[in-house]
Amino acid sequence: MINVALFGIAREIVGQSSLALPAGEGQSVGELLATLRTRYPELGRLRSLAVAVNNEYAGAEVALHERDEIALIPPVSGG
Amino acid sequence: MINVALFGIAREIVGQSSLALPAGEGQSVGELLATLRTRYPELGRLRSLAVAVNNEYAGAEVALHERDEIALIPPVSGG
Amino acid sequence: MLIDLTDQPIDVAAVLQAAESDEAGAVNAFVGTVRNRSEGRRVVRLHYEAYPPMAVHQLRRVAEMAQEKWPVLRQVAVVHRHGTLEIGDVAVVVAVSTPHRADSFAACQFIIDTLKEVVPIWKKEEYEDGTVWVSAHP
Amino acid sequence: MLIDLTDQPIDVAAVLQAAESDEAGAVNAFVGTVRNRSEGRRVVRLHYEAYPPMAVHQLRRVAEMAQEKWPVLRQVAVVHRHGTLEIGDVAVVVAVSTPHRADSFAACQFIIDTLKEVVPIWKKEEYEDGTVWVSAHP
Repeated sequence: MINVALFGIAREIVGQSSLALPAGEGQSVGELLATLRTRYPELGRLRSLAVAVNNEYAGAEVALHERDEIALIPPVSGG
Repeated sequence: MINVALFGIAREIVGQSSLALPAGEGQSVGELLATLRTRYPELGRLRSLAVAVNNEYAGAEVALHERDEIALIPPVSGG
Repeated sequence: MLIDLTDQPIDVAAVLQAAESDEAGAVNAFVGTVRNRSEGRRVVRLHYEAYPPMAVHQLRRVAEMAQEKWPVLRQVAVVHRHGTLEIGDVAVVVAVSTPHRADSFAACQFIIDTLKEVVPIWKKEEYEDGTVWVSAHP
Repeated sequence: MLIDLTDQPIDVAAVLQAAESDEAGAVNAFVGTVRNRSEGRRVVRLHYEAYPPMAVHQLRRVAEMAQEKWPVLRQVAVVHRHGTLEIGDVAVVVAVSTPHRADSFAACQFIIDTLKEVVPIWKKEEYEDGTVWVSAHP
């Protein structure tokens, strides 16, 4: 299983603050995003959607591991 | 008589903080500057030398009057 | 370097003081406060949500990027608040010091601009008749 | 608008607070402090001499020029100190508020740049072996 932390509007769309997914549904960042966009179409309407792995932004090709700290990052608006 | 207030390096060059001049020696800003540069050649070596009349910078053609508040402004360096 | 994410009111003077240096004559500071209007709508208050470990890590990275771009940078201090903020509250303070002033303006602006692009903090504006996650949609 | 020339220590936080506005989310502040070096020489302290009535008048004019160039400017605060200052002392604080941040940086930088060109204040640097009126000669 991989755990995905959810924040802001992504947390509200999914309706919970984290998701546990079978590892097969998100072996890479790109696959994880595809899975989530299919399951929660509203995520696809956001201005952007990124994935962070261990506190760094991760490209689509990055492989995900069970021990990684993974988070879905909707458009940020700090400052 | 016109009174000219002196500041900073101009005050040090002249050796006093104000000068009283017969009105004839400075009927205009340009004439005042010419008089002072002749009398205190070191003033001519400054990067710039301006005259303020009643708190505003004044051009060479501005006429000076006894009641004006007149000051010699060497290169400023505030901030 | 002072980097902090806090749910308590920010002491602006303390952040500026952290950025001062005897070697640097110029301190530039940016203070972001909660406005009472946003795109024509009256804002009642703001809610900032953060992903704390990543937010702190990315704040530090932004400060380090600024130090790489401006090796003259002497001190950098960045403090961001999260939680519920009222109108006029300080949400973020960035303060930097450099020997000469032009660099202090450029480095401070770089930090706040980059912070707004990469630091995982999300702002929800509350109006009298609803809420909106800022910049979430195109 | 807060404009002041003082021979007392400047309360930086008070100047920033004077620049805050509920209508303006962005405050930019520039703080000029006394550096321990200038063009390679060790500075012991600084002496600022001012022509007070004209300095205050010109500070106000610079602030008004900024308000003309940036009509979005909500608040402007400029305080300059004169007299003898030690290393680390604050010599000048400029703080402005605008609805959006880019304007706050540009307006604050305009004010400090213009202040340095027109406000009749003179800085004398004291070194261990003498003094120099800054920028007096070409």
